Parts: sequence; C-alpha cells; structure tokens
Amino acid sequence: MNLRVLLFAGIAERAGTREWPLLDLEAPLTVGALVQRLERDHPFLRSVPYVVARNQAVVRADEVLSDGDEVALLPPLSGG
Amino acid sequence: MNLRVLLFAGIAERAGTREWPLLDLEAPLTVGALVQRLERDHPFLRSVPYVVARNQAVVRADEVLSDGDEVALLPPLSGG
Amino acid sequence: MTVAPDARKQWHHLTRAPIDVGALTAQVADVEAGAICTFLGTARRHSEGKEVNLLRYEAYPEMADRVIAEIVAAAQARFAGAKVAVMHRLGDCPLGEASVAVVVAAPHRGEAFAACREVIDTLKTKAPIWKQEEFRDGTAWVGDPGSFQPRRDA
Amino acid sequence: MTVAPDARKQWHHLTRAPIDVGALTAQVADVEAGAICTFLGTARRHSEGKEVNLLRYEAYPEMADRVIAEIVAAAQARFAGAKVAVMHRLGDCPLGEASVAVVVAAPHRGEAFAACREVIDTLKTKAPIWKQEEFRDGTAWVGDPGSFQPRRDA
Repeated sequence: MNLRVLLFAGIAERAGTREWPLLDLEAPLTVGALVQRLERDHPFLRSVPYVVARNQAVVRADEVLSDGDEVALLPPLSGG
Repeated sequence: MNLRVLLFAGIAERAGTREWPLLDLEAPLTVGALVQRLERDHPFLRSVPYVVARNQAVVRADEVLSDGDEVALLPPLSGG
Repeated sequence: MTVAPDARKQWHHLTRAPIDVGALTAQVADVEAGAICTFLGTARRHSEGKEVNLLRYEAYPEMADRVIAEIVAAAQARFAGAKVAVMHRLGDCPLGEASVAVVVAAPHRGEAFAACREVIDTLKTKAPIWKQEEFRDGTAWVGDPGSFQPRRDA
Repeated sequence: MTVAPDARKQWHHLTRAPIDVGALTAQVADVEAGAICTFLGTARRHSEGKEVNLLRYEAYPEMADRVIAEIVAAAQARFAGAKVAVMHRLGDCPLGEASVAVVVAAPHRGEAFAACREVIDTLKTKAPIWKQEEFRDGTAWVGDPGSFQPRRDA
C-alpha cells in the first residue's frame, strides 16, 4: 500500500519538505497507527500540535487507510 | 417673532410647499402651541404622523421657541 | 440660473452621485486595523410584494449631516480603535445601487461588525431622510401610509 | 519551466493576486437584495505588540477551496435568499491589504450581517490555511509557538 503524506506551514518547515511518500506499507493501517509510525520516524512531530486529514477531510484515529490515500498533517489553522 | 417651518417628504407633498414662513407671532410660544396653530391652519396635519425639530434637533412640546428658530416637521423616517 | 439649496453646500455624509465605496474604505483603512466591515443598503425591486421602478431619497440635509456625524462620533467613542465612514445617497437611486454605505475599520472583527451594525441601525431611526418608492402606478413615501400619489399620466 | 502546483489549477476561493472586492460584490449583487455586508480581514502592522513587516499565507489548496465552498453552501442554505462570495489571498500580503473577503447579499440586513459573521468565523476554524508573520528578526507561523525562525542574514 502506498500513501502520500502532505506537510504544511511549520510542519513542512521543520521537516524540510512538503511531502513524505510512503511506499509498500502493510495493510490494514489505521490513521492512529500511521501517526505512531510518523512520530517514531520524525520525533519533532511529538512536540507540534496538528490534526490529520485523509483525502481532504479531517479524520479520526481509528479510520482505516486505503492504497493511494492523500494524508495531510495540519498544524493549527490561522487563515482569515 | 418670526419662524421658518420646513416641510419634507409626504408633508411637503400634501402642503404643496417646502416651507411655511410664519411672521409676527406673539411670544412666548411653545412648540406645542405652534403645532396646535399649524394643525388648525392645515388640517391635513392631524392625520399625518410627524415629530418636530427645532434648529435641527428633535424637541419636546413644552420647549419655548425663539425669534428666528428653524422648525421642521419630520414625517416617519425611512433612510438607509 | 437657480441653484437648489443642496447644491450650494458640501455635505460630509450626503451625496447625489453614486456612492464610492472604495473612497470611503480608503478613509478608514489603517495598518493598525485587522478588520473592515462594510454595510451597503441597496435598492430592491420588491417592497412588500409590490414592484418598484426606482427609489428616491430626500433629506433635511443640515440636520441629517449633523445627526450622521454624531452617530459616527458615538460609534468611534464606544468601539476603541474603530474608524467609521458613512455616506447616504439623495435623489434618484436606481435598482441595485447603494442608497447608504457604512464602512468600519477596527483592530478586530468583533468591534468592526458590532460598530457597523450599530451605525446603520441608529442611522435608520435618527437621520431625517425619507425614501420614496416609485411604482408603475404612482409613488409613496415609506412609512407614511396616506402618501400614495397616483401617477398623473397613468 | 517548472510550474508550481497552485498555478496549474483554478481555485474558486483562493488567489495569489490582490483581492478584487468589487468583482466579488458583483457576483452576489441582485435587485432582490436590500443589504450587502462585506468583511475584509486586513494585514495589521502589530501582532501581540510585535511589529510585522509582511504576512504570508499558505494553504492546502484542494482542501481549502472545498471547505470554503461547503461553508458558502451551508450559509446560503441557512439564510434564505442570501448569496455569498468568499476569496482568500495566498502568498505575500502587504500591510493594509486584504487577506480575506466575505461578501453577502441578502434581502434584509439582519441575515446579511449574520451570514457574513458566520462565514468568516467558520472559515477561520475550518479552512486549512496558515498565516506566517514576518518580523524584522525572523518569521513565525501564527498559533504554532515553536515555529519561530530567526532571519538568516540578521
């Protein structure tokens, strides 16, 4: 299973990139399990507040991801 | 004592003029007494709702008028 | 040549021309303001089910200009940091065009919305301005039930 | 030539150019509307006491454009007769210029004010858009305390 993880604003800045492509993940994978994995590989995430969107909608941690999903880590919103 | 009475909107239309000059009135004259006189001379006023302004401020009936005052009859406001 | 009384004076808050909202906004815009709230009253085609061709506004201009200036000053005093601009149109106002504009710039949006709403509400109840609706069959002053005048050539 | 992702698509509610409030107003103006309420968020010189040189906005544009379209649709459903236009600026936003505009036309002013306020409040909490403040000594993302980056050449 392949996923794209999109990064924005302060998270993209800390990561030094706007996207983490994740290839050959083992299914099934929940949003919560993906977050655990990302926070293990990128420890800076543990100290940044963010919510997770899946295919452009905010999701709960127990949702199961599908191949090709577009995941996004959204730091605190400040538009307007 | 001389006064100008300014008329607007539906009152001016009914009166057929925008101003009634009132000359040689006997002082002292209150706003209430002036209104009584105007309603006697122009009976249509009795069936029109209006408030009275004196020198560009709304006044009470017991205020006493002065020579040269600008009185205005204001039908229901509908600006905006 | 006869000059109408209105034409001799310069009013701050009254105009016979279309209202220039951009110019009003420029009057209040400020790099310390984070929010601008604008209200436009616009001439509607329908009034209580009847079709309107045109609105026409008349004022007691000396008093209206002064009353609006007092409303602006009161709003600026009550809402700290707010800057307020107001313009009311007089004479013919074609459908869809603005009869009144209120523009408020303020540090934050709460005050901008509240001040804008307060100014238009107060203007409507205090400023000596009158709206005449022109229908196909005649004219009437809004709020003055006996004022309907049938159209002469109808 | 490399084309930035944003440049390839046409967004309905996002723009990299200065916001054209007149064009948004024309989108919603209607002879059945008696009231138009407009909100502009503008770039302020001061943020919590610190002097700002420039604001910069970034979005997750596919999601932001969709979320704003949903907010517009919800407001139009909730306030009968209301027509809503929204535009958010991305990229650099110089001081005094509008970062966001919400324009609501409605039959009466109550709905126009209420819908305008609801749209901007909801946009601020739901649209994936981020504001970066540029200070003399560095930059920071609003609401993200650890994000301050000192200026490299300072």
